[in-house]
Amino acid sequence: MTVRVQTEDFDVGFEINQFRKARNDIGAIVSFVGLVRDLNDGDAVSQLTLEHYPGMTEKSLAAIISQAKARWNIIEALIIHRVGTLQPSDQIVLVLVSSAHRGDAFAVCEFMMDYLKTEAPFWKKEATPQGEHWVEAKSADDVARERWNMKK
Amino acid sequence: MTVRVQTEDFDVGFEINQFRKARNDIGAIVSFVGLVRDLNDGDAVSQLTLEHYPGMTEKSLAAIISQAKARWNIIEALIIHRVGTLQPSDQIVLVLVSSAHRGDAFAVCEFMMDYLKTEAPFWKKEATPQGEHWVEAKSADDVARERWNMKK
Amino acid sequence: MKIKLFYFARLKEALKYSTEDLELPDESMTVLKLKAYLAKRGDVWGQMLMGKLKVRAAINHELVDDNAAIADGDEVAFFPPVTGG
Amino acid sequence: MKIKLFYFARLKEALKYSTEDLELPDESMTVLKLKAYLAKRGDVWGQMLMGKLKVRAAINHELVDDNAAIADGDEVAFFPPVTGG
Repeated sequence: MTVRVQTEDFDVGFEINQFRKARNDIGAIVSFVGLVRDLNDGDAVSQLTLEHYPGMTEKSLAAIISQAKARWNIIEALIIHRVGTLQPSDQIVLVLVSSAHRGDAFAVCEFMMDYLKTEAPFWKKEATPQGEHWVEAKSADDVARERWNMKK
Repeated sequence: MTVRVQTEDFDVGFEINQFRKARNDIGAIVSFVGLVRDLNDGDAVSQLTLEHYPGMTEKSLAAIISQAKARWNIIEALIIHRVGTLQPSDQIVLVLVSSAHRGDAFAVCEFMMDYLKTEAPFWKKEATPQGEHWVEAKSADDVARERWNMKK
Repeated sequence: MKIKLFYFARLKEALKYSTEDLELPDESMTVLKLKAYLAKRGDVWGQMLMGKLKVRAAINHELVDDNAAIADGDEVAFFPPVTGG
Repeated sequence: MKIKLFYFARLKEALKYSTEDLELPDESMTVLKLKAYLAKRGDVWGQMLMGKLKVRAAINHELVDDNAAIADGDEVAFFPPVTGG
């Protein structure tokens, strides 16, 4: 169970191979990669800067993994979140989950993203032709997160 | 929308980068990788051989993608399925989906796997210490598929 | 009428056929009728096609059920439930 | 009591503070009381901490609500709703 906050890019294929090397009982690996979009809420985005709260970030991401492990059967989980300045199509975040069977891996990967979006202390600032502005939190993300309290 | 049936291995990181190169409006990429497990239904598995129905395979995978595109908003989808003889921890299948927002990418990736498991003409034969045998279809896979008929 | 037949996986192994060209009497033909026709070839054919095993069929690469009609020139395949992924 | 304060994102920019050490009167302190205390520093402090903007708080790296108690030595942070991922 690993958490990394870094400015460097990541390679999903490499991380999947690290999971595969460690053991032979993995049946399913699900990954989520979040990317910088060149358009957000109607604004052209030329650049994105990510700020975070060192110390709390790692703790909150580790807590998200712990909650997932308590609820589903998974083998391994990894979260990599980049900070600093990124361009459109750059990778921002990776959530990688392995399990014996696919249902658990899918559920945990989506669960972790929904929690990360609403609990992990990262903030995005967009550069647009109209200047820089902080990205507003979306109520859709709160809704996505609340689903997990209702599901068994 | 691409379908590949091949004996060669694949690299998820490479395929993700192909998606990213093509356009800058992708917000989410979800991948599923299925792997050979060294234990299946209690049997130690030393080797797995995958047979398929050339012609029908490609057509059924393309039909799965078409159904997903009609139902959700996705940007790109790729299915790679290997055939031939594989070892534990080898990659069997990749389903890769990109979309503007993560909800669609997660739903489509899982939908496509559930349909692939019950509709695409592949058959697995396992080599175990007790000899070779064909893998039995699982009713859990039919159940997983049926969920999509109930969901909105 | 003439059809092309394919067998896969467990069926292919047991029947020792992977493909064959078949000439059938010119009458209405369905998947179920074809299974019954082939089952007359002998024990293993009956066991594999009309026995306890689930058998799936495809006509021209589309999954079909037992009532599906078969026409001249069709490609028909028999195989166990799929187990890919 | 002494606490350490952190501000992030929009708050950090507006308040022109990223961190500070603060000595507070030795009485029961909550997140809401601390916000009100800081709001007295001036217009921008009031707007950012007690205005229309949603402000989240963390004590010692845990998300908390307005009623959470603050103790001597705590690390307290104020920031907007998170937007990572």
